[in-house]
Amino acid sequence: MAPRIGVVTFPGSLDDHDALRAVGLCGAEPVSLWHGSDSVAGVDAVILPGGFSYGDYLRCGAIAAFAPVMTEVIAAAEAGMPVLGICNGFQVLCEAQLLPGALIRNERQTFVCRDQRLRVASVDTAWTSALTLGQEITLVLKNGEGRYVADADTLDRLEGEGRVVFRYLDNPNGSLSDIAGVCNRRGNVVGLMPHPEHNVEALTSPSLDGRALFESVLDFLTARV
Amino acid sequence: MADTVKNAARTLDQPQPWAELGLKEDEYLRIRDILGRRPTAAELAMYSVMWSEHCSYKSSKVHLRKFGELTQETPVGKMLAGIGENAGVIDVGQGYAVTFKVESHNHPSYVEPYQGAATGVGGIVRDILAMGARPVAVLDPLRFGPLDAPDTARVLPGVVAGVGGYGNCLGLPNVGGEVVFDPSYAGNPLVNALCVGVLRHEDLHLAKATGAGNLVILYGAATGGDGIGGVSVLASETFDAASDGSASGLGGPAKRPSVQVGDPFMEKLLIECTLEIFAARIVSGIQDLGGAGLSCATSELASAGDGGMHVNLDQVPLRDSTLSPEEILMSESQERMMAVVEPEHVEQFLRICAKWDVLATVIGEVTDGDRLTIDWHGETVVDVPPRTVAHDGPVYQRPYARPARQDRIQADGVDVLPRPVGGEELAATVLRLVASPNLCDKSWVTDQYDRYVRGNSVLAQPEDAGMLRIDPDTGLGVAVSTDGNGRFAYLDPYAGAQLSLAEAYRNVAVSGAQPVAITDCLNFGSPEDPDVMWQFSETVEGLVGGCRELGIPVTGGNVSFYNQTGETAILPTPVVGVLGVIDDVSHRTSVGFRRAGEEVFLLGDTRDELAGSVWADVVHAHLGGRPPVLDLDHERRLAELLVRGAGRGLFSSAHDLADGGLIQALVEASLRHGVGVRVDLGVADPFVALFSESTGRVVVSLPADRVPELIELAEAARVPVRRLGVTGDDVLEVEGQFTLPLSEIRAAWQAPIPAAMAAAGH
Amino acid sequence: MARVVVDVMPKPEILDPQGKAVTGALDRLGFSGLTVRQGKRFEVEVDGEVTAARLAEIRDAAEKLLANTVIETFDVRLDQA
Amino acid sequence: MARVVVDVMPKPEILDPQGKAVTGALDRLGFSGLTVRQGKRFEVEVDGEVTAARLAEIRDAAEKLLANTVIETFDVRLDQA
Ligand SMILES: Nc1ncnc2c1ncn2[C@@H]1O[C@H](COP(=O)(O)OP(=O)(O)O)[C@@H](O)[C@H]1O
Ligand SMILES: [Mg+2]
Repeated sequence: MAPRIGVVTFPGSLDDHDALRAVGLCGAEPVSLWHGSDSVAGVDAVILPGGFSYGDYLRCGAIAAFAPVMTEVIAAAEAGMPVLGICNGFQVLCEAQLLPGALIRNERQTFVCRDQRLRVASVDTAWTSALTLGQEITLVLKNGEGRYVADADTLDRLEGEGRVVFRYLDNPNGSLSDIAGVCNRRGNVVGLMPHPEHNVEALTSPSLDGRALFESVLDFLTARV
Repeated sequence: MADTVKNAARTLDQPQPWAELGLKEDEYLRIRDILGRRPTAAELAMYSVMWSEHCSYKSSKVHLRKFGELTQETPVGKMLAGIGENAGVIDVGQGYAVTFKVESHNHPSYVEPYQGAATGVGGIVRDILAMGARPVAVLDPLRFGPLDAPDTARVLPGVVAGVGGYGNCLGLPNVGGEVVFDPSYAGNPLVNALCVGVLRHEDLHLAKATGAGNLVILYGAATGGDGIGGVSVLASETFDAASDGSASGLGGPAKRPSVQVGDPFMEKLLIECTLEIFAARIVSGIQDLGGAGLSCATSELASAGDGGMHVNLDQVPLRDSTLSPEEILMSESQERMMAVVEPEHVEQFLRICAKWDVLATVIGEVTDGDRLTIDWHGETVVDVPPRTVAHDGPVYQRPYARPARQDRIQADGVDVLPRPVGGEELAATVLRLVASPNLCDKSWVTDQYDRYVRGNSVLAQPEDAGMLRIDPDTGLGVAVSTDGNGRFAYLDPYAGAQLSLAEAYRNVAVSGAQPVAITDCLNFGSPEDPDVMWQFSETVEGLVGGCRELGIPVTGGNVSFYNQTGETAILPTPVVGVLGVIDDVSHRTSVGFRRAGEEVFLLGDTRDELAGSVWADVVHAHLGGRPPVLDLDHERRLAELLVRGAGRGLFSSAHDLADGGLIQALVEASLRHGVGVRVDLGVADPFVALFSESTGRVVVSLPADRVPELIELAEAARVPVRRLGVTGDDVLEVEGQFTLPLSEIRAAWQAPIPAAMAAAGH
Repeated sequence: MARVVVDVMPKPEILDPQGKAVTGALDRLGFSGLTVRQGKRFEVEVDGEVTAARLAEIRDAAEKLLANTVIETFDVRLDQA
Repeated sequence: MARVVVDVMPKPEILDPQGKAVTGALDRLGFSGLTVRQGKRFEVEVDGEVTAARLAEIRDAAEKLLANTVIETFDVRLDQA
């Protein structure tokens, strides 16, 4: 039986739809999860999708981090379940303190949508094992608040523990150390600003590089079974 | 104490502020005549706002009627809803229907660029939603004053951030639009927004209140004091005086519309909630709240139904408890909708709203009679025949006449203007034109828009048309393009309208889709100026004639008058949106050269047509003469060829020729993927060949072994075809004239907008 | 160095979507009976002394740039801290 | 009704892109010698009396939700006005 991957819909989520499609295209069973639910319906992995949860009011991801479903997601993540936060989902993971640091307004004060080149900086995670270290990939990037910041100690720790997962090749937003994505110590929780779910179909994407993330977690889940 | 109907009947001679509300004396007398007494304050508010130019189309109605004489069928199917509904709906096959409409939000965007543009997007999206459709994309045709004007540095970034801020937050891909600069838009930016929606045939909803006893539910945001009087003021003759007055601190009471602030998050919830309500099949009528707020929604729903309506205004949830009944009726608070629901479905309706955290309140019911009555604090403050409010407003036959200056303008042609001679001068002209505001790279703007969300954007800017996949299994899709050329329209409004129509039509065909219908936004100066009214009337005639010849209907649109600063009107600017249908989006064609060594051909004829061109503007600051000659039959055959070719996968690329002529098309096709081209112009005058803006032309590239197929298709379609050259290398070479490295062209092309915005601190 | 604080708030009659969202979130977190409006706070470090003229200049700057007076009100004051 | 004000500012060591942009814009407008940091101001209308306990509760709300203490500091006080 194909692994079941849940995608949470918060009020204001936008790319939930695309994440569900990407999950299906890559061979897993997509499961839609509702923010107000107090269970994750027995899924094997969870994706927190992009969008503007709660309008991105207050701070991106801040209000969604307290959604009822997040209690379960946090518990599952701490128990080792693969969790991927994409864009707004990354912001939610930081606000929920499953990942360190924060995402603030882009250096160039505007929203930016572009095809972004990245370097894979870690393949030791549940979501990147199908990539190769140092590989250059292109993913869709689109956000207004994607600038990764953390204090110096945290950055040192991330670098020292190999927890920077993706780096920008031409830093679009002023992120510290060109960081586009990071993971938790165990490598099961990954957050990134670019949108792998938009890079799974030739018809609508500039590349198919997003597939590797979904294939990675499928490998991870099937190997574990 | 509110002014009740009883009170009005008792105090027939009480003076009323009809003039301040923008009504003319005869209009006020007609209201008294209809009611057989003086109107109450609330009734006066409703009539004044609904009879404003913006809501009643009183100056344009007699002209717009001509659109109704056109076919109500498209080349692929029936029109399921047409002019008069919130938006037109057309059958696109496989059980799907598509709705699309363009609207203006010009004046508010000048006053407060961010919120004006944002609420412009919000408004058109609700129109589409109200038809029963899921909104799936937006496009934003924009026009500003000169790029280097100080006020452009205020207006442009605000408008762009507003369009993006609202549309991105709704999860609607932005797949096209325009960015045009001209001094005539300096005090009158044009912010038009187009939304596309998709529905199944059976989901079509109309705005009508039927079935006595059915309940009227207001849902979405609470009502505040936003934009009170906005509708009548924003589109009335007082706008100029008012904004000037308040800006300089002079003049009487500031009539500047109070600004509306948008809440895109609320609108996103409203969309999802409404779609779930549609899916549950529990609405019998629905209407969005836009201009004129509750006045419009109640009177339109009631007059389209089979009975009357009764509303209790005390039930309306308020953000500001001090609002008077007339203010509640006129408020333009955003993100609200009104539904008519059978009693047994109300509970489920409210449950779905609660799920999405959307406030919903029963505020009234459909009644047996034929009156719209509204109560406040237990007394009746409105008792009117709803049709008289919504549809029987004044209709004006405004005088119009061809301005005397028109002959002078047309006689002032381009033949006397010095032209570049020799390769070096031509190359310098190319670099100058690609770096001019109207031809340069627009990605500073478009990179602020999400074009990927929902995963169905098959084509988006900088393609000639946006294209969306509708059905993932069959590949059915639609393409949309908007175009408008105010310079051509100024030279000849009839021809200008048709040229805009033809360009949008061609842009859709170039993508591989069959053009099937149009929507339009007519942006003009004051209708009280006979010159402007003539431009308007010619424009409508032009569109009607054009659509008739192309065999496509007008599904709806919008008119924006009073776009003028003092006595000076903007260039007449009809913006035309064309919708196309494609059976399988994988057959789409895009604009960029794909690989080296492919054959490049020009379809269509080139004539010496440079009046109104970008060259005349940029190099000579000249606007005079006659616009290019249009052959709509040729456009139709050209489109047929393009669609057929695309269906067979014939083209590696196709790009239409418009502003800037052949050279600009070659530049754009080359820069797209960094694949250059070498062309041979033969014996033609190289300047004319490169810079003329003759219409009906397209550049295509294709593999050498498929050239015979192209020739055959072109012969069958009777479209002139001429080999230009071959793709390759990273230069653009015009044999015997010049060779320019793509890097040099790219640098010049990319610089202007970022440089202007950086200089202003953006 | 002296510090001037500029507070910018949405006008009372203008919709404040941010404040609305925060109010709702607080309520869901169990903090009830709180209604929030959200604005901006600018802390302006001023080179040199803050004279009355300097303060007037900052007020001018606030009106021109820091606040959008079409929809916001602002308040300028010397920071006591 | 009583009002509590919560000020939230970016920590000094954290980048403040908005403040930096505003500083630059002020300079271009001719307002020189001003360095700006941009934060948020929340005006909280409190139902009922603002007791010490109520204030502590709001401080808790600020820490939990209104500020992200990874990057921001906050200050809660009863509005004197
Ligand atoms: N305001 C805008 N919003 C979105 N797309 C835009 C906007 N302005 C221009 N574009 C896109 O940029 C591309 C080039 O625009 P333009 O030069 O006006 O094209 P054309 O002349 O072919 O109509 C097109 O894809 C157009 O849709
Ligand atoms: Mg075009």
